[in-house]
Amino acid sequence: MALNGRDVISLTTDKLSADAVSESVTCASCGAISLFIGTTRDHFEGKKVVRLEYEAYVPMAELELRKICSDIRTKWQSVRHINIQHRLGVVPVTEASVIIGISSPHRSDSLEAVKFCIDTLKATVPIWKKEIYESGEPRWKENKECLWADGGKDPKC
Amino acid sequence: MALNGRDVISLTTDKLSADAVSESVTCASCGAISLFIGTTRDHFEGKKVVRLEYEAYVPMAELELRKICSDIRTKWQSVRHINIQHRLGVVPVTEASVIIGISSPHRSDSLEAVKFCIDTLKATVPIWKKEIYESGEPRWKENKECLWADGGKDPKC
Amino acid sequence: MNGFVDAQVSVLYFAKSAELTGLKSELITVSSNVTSVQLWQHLEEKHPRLAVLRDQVVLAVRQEYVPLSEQPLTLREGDEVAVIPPLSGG
Amino acid sequence: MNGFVDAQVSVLYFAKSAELTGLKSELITVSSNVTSVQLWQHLEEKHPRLAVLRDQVVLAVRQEYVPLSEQPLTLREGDEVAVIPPLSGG
Repeated sequence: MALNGRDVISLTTDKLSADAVSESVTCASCGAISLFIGTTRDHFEGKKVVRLEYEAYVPMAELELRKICSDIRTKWQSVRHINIQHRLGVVPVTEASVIIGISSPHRSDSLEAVKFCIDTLKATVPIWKKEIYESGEPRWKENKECLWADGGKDPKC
Repeated sequence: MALNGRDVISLTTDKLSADAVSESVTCASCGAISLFIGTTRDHFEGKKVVRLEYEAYVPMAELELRKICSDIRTKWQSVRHINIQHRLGVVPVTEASVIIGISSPHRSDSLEAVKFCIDTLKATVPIWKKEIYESGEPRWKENKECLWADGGKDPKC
Repeated sequence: MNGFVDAQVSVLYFAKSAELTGLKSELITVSSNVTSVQLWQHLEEKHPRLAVLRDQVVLAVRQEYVPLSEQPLTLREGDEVAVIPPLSGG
Repeated sequence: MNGFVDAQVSVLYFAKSAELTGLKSELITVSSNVTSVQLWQHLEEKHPRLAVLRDQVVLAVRQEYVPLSEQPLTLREGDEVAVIPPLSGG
């Protein structure tokens, strides 16, 4: 881990705040903070989504998030602070389900690291989302990044 | 411009807020918001920076920022909302000088568009930063992205 | 006797697997030498509705992912095994 | 007479150029057919300290960038010309 680098990971039922994440990764020697905010959408295949519910295998999710932090620090050694917040429980539409904040002296590192972080999170962190629609059966979603989801399987295999 | 896409541009002496930018680009049909926050550093070549001062050729800066928005919408047609805030006047160290927020249905578009936006802003928008040090002469900075700065010139030309 | 002892382990169910079994967790006793495929078959026998997940599930043993395979799991008494349907975090 | 009229234009100075001239803006009168290099030379004659910027400056005419070149600027009465030192926004 970089000198004084801080990894903050949080799985919470509270509303997420971009300012709180941004402040927690701010550092006096960094010029760049990159943030990614995943928000919940209001429609899926023409059905109106009324809310989302997230659940996690909490201790393992934290473990996998720590692995992502460690991988980021191997790939982008100038990264300073990392904060990954994922919301659990009921999330109203348009509210943030995930916020990732990463600081670095130069912007390309934090921008690339944020992209890697959200891509990897979707593939490896045991968290699940259920969409509840105005009408029709609720549905557990599947990330295409997840290797054992239908969408993640190589059709040629 | 995409259906209902909103370009918000602001040059302001007020403190910038990541939450305000994030909220202004939130949309019910977008899953992704990418933010870039440029912060002011506390050191330059071993000298302690006490504050920064930004000035802009305001109407032309707004014009150039609008051109960037228009270029983003040509390159990433799924981009929904764009908000670019740049602070002017005195900016204390570690506070944000620029915040860019872009929303899109899929995250790769907003992530790439944010990177393009900050890269292009540094190269083309008439804004200048002066660093004031604890000791020694203040210094006007030069972005290496600016084609007519010393750092922007091809050394072989 | 194959030289392997039985181990009581807790099985955690998440997302769709929790809905299909109606359980968040349960204790089961299996051979410590069971493979992940055999363990899955055992869970399917107890909870036939899990069959719909067969081609898109992995297990986590002691919080590490384990695909369904013929590798022995070398379970220890008290281990935690989780049923991991396709992820949808983010 | 070259067929071109004189035009009074306002020149805006920013950042280091404002410090070097001690001015934020001034009105000057030049031939409407002046090139950007000639205009810059005119400004340097008025404000010799601007010379340090010569190799790293562009102009903006009617809020569009114009590099120093032999192209005529076709200035019109009341046009806004700006001296643009290297940018450092962001």
